[in-house]
Amino acid sequence: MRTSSPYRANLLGLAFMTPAMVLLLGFFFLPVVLTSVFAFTNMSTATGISGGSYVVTGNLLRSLTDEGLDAKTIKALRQSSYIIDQAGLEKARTAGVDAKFITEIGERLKDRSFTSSSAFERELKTLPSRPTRVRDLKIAASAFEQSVLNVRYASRGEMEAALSHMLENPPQGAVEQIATASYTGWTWTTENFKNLVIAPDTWRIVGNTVFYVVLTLAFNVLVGLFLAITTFYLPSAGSGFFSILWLLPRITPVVLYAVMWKWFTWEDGFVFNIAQDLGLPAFNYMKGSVASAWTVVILVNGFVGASFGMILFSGALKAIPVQQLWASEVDGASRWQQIRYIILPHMRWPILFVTSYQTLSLLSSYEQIWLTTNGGPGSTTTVWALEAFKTALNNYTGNLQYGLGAAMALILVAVGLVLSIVYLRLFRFDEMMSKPKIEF
Amino acid sequence: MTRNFAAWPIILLLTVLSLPLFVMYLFLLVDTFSNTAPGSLLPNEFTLEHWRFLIDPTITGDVWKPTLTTFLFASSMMVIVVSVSATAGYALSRLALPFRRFVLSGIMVMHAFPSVTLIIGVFLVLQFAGLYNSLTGVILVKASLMLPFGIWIMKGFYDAVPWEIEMAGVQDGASRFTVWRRIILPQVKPGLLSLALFAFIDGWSEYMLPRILAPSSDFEVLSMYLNTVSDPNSSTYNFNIFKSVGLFYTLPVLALFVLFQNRLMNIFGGGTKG
Amino acid sequence: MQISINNFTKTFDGTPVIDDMNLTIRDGEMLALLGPSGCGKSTTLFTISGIHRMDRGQLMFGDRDVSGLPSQKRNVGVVFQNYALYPHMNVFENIAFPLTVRKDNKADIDREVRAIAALTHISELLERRPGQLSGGQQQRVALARALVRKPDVLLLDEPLANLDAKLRLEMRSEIRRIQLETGITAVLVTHDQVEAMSMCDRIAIMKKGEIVQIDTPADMYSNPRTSFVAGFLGNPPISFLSGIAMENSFSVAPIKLRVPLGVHEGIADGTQLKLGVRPEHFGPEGDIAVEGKIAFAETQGRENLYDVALADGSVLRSIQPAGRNWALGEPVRWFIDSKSAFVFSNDGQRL
Amino acid sequence: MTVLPRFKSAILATALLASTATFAMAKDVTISVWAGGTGPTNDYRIEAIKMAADVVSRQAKIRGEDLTIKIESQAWTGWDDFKQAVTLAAESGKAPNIIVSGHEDIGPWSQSGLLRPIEDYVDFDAWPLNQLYPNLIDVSSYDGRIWGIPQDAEARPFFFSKSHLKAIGYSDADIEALPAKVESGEYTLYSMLDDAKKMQDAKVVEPGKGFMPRPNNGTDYWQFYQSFGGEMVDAESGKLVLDRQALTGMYQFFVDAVEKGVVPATYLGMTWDTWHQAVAGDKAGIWHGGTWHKAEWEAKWGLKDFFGQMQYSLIPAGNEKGRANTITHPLVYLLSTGGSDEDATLAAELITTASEPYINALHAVKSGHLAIGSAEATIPFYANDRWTTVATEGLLPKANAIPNNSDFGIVWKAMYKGLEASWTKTNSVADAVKAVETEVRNALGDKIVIR
Repeated sequence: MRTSSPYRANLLGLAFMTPAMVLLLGFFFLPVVLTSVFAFTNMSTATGISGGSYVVTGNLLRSLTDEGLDAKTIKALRQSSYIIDQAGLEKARTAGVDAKFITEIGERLKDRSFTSSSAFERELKTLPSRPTRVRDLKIAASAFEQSVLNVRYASRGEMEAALSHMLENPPQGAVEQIATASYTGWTWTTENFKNLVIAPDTWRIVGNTVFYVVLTLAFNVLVGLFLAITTFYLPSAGSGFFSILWLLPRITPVVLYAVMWKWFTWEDGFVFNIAQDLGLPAFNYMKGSVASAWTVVILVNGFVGASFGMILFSGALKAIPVQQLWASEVDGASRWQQIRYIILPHMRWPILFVTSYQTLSLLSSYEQIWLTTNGGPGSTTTVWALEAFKTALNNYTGNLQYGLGAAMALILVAVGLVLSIVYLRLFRFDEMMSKPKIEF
Repeated sequence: MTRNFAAWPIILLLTVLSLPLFVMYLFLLVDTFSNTAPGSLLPNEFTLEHWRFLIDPTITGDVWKPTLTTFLFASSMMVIVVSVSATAGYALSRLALPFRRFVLSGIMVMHAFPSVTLIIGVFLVLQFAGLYNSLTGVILVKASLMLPFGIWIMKGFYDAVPWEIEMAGVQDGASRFTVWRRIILPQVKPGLLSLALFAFIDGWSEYMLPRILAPSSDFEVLSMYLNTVSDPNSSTYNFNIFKSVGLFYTLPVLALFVLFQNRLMNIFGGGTKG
Repeated sequence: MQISINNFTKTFDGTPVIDDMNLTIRDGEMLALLGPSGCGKSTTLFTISGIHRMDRGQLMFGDRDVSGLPSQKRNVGVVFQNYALYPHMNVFENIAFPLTVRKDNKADIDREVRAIAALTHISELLERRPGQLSGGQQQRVALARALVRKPDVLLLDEPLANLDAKLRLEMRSEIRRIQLETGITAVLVTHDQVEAMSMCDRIAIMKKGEIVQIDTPADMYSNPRTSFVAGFLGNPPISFLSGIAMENSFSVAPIKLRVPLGVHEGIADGTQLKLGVRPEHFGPEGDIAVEGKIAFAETQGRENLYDVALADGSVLRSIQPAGRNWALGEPVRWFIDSKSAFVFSNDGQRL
Repeated sequence: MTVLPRFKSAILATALLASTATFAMAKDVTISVWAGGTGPTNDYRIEAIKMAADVVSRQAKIRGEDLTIKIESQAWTGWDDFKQAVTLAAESGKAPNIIVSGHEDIGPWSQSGLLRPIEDYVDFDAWPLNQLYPNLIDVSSYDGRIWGIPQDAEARPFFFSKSHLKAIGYSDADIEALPAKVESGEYTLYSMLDDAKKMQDAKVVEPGKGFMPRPNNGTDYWQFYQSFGGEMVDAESGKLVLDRQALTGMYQFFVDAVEKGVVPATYLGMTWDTWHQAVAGDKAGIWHGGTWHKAEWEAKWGLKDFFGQMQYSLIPAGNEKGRANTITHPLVYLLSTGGSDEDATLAAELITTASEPYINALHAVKSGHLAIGSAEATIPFYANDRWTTVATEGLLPKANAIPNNSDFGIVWKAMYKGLEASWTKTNSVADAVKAVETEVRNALGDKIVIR
């Protein structure tokens, strides 16, 4: 008599899943986690991603003064001097400075002090065995420097030690305060989300995004449906031509596709020339007016997406039993009636599927917009994903705000997640999940 | 089946709707072989000069190295996507796994995910792995981004293979691996082929990922190359040359597409139910 | 090889399918698992084959406990309902597959395959693909593939369901022939009682996960243990009358029918009973008269089939040799052969 | 949080190890140079380093060392791609040795530890660095340290089409006097709008081409902010400044320009080639650009007689609070923290050598940029070029630069967003200013003074 659970992890299954899981965890899951983490930081170009170091700078001292740090401490921190002592000579030796040069420094400059680097360096240059390279001279000079100013410390501990060494009897908490302020890396914050909510821009971009998704989606579904149905009725040579033509945008590399649209809508482009010949307003349609820019954006994306609908709808059409169509023709149904009463009812699920699938991919798409209108004119055609991308990775001023960008991406992730779950419910995901039938 | 209705209004509407595409692709082809006087629509001379970039690297820079890189990129990514999807799709379709439901719905969600917006996260992962600015890194990322799609498609194809064939294999004494390898895999060949085509075309066209994750000129792919050529600020800027480069870039994809059109149309042959 | 299933229990998603089943299949016999769909017969078959795992219980092949072994280690041949031939391999490769995965040498494989092909009469089809074969030929290939590695037991899952009527007859005897020639222990799953009766040494009738009765076909027919078994076997099927016990008789008061209970004396008056009358035991000859009208008549050539509606609306079925043909609506006074009628309690148990 | 620095240091360590290894093996050193905003006319940004490499290796040979320097270069035509590549590469420890970028990047990049202060590697008392213009050195400094060596300088003047000015009644003398009138504040931005309108009315330029400002984001727009009295930095505290009034004046100016019809509401985002074609082809009335554009116009856009076709001036004042001004936006050679100290030392030497007047003048003249040092201005090759000379003398001394501040990018981004919004009329001027204020206040808090 034995008892056993019918479902056991299959070793082969685990082995088969491992590569996929590794890749998905690495490049999907981990990035999502990192994005969620970054969303709560003020990470930017200036703070760096990998963490910062501790450095006291002139500007920092100025802002510390504003914060009310006492003048004496500030002054002590600001001072930078060069003292030629035994410790300095030792330091120079470990830094690899030429031994002869060190000896000369020790002999000739011992116990002298300088207040500026240039003065000290000028003095060093007079020594007979001074190094030929400027850098070696600077290295030698820096060994004698007595300052925390502009020195980068990797850890807080080192910074505090250096501060304590520099400052005699610092006021209570001053060392900690300075060390905290001197950190150059990122810190935790929820400001990103707060700022997004406050910024009036946010809502305009949300509006743009909704507008873009809804219209493009409508174009995709309607045109996809239209194409599927018409090519279904056309003789095969004609339908073949049109389906190839409409599939082209999908397989054309996006860079080329974008520039083809430029050629089509640009100043001196195709439409421009025709419009001019016809006496119609001719301008750069891609960027010349808000309405035409939106039209272009929606067409550019719509033409790519329509083929997706077309493929799925065509498949669904072919699955309709031909007898039903014949029967309806015998009954005298007109083409329109046939579409309305026989074909469309069969299309309910494909339409729903295309709609949900495309909503998600449109929400996160920005490549085409970026390469065509680039969100312009002004920022009238900027959508959420594009703005997130620009904020985080691509802007002219070069100050990439990873934290803010991540927060924007995270919002997109959240919206996508919610929509996906709704869709999974809608498509009765459970029914797609039959259990393995072989139980061993 | 065109008895109860006249076909021409539909064809007319279809033609009008398709006109922009038709014009764009027609001129893409025509312009590469001809010159057109400024302000005019129709070309006035036939020429091959726009194709000289193929042999003369001084025009737009060497085109063959990016072509090779692109091929390397697209084909390695294709191999990864197809092999990983072929195994994972089978496991999810047929094998008992812990958290199978969860994994499957997770993949379903990722399938339609704003993956590219996570690029900073991806960058960090690559950096940790020491793969930033390397072709390997971009290939892995691109392949991973395509995996949910691939796994889902392959699962669909596997689902369509009758269980009995698999059971028969097991009864015949073959291990599950042998069954997969010798019996099931041949059944999903059409799926593998469509996925391979899709992956290759997708990899061939990829622009964003190489640009961001491997900006070094050593790994320049054709999309980046084309983008440089298309930069109106460059002194070599010439629209017809750009179109020639663009056509050259698209030709392999077009060829695959024409050859395997039906396969591509059948990518959802395994059934995206609903 | 004798197969025994002890205390087998199986649940799918919390729904019990098989509950504490015991079954022994004798060495060399062909046993039919017969029952309506969903009765658990296929589950039993797939449990023997190693596709399904037992929730509880024990499966013995001879002295060997195979409960925990996967299919690959059980040496079982299975013929599937849709044959499950490998579409990308030709017939030879299909049949050879079990041997190639066992890594037999080429010459042996070739010999074995040809031998089994000869046995199943498909020697001339070896180069074809499954798609180019008729249903009967596919069936033979499936059999050959199942038998080629000399399994301990042959399992047949509705092997005839996908064949047309004529082929079905042919394959019925073919399968039996091959089974007898090889002397292999076989289990046939079917919902068709004719198949079960004609092909098997014994039949196990299943209902809702339990074996109701296990017997030879003849015994089962003449001595059904429940009304379910009685109803399942026989074509045209048995008909039932509902009544009560009254003075050691089965009585249907409204039509004044009384059938003596004979050996089953001592049943309290008023107990609800059922009387099962096979069509061949109701007709112009017999001992208990019943009046009714012909409600349905069907000519089958050698025999005619009648439904006789009684006054209270119940119906008795009858089969009569062709000759004297009764017309629809004709009133008749026929007789039940009371000694051959089965009396069941209201819950279906044979008394 | 603790994992990240460890990773970074691990990567750095490996990078260091790897680079020292190559250095030790042979005297084969590879120095990588990345430059942004670099097209065919300004290829000397990288070429100069290659020439310097040649010089330095010759010097080494004469000294008896066998040093081969390989220069690995990569140029980006745009800025956003380039900055993205540099930052990401630096994060993963793969930054190039030498970066050629705008001076404003010094702020954020030095804070994040991406840069080595170049003053630790070169001697500013020695040739050729001792002849650099001090204001350019200031521009290359941040927080009291010199981080980069100026690579070029320029001014961003206003240009007028002489023929179109004549068409609306300007005499030759009037045209000659125009720059002075601009500088004195007599001729304001609004006078300019009137003239542009007149040109359009006179049908010498098409509607919407009377005034053609820079088609996309750039330092140039800060000039208009200055025209209306704006300051970018508080001289006393060193903090960033946002002047609401100046911002309002500037936004309003462009809205007025749109309303006058001299520039379209959807102007921003136009491509450069359309712009070049119009201004070089004498299709535009008045525009502003950079001193280097002259070279491009001549090389690519068919401009023959620059001085005959165009007049130039400072950016006019917008109102009495503002002043006529121009901004210089020098590019600088920067030393990244990537690679070994030895490599950085060599890279610094290359930069120093590339700053030699004869070498830098090649870039200046070819690309229409201005000299970086007093000695360079006297080199005949440079001094004989009429445009560089007049620009160096007439414009450069009046030029100021945008601040090097790690947070300036945020203000800049907000300013341009507001400009786009008000220009395209998606927002009223007041709302746009308010939005900018909200954004910078949220992002920077008391690190910015809002006036």
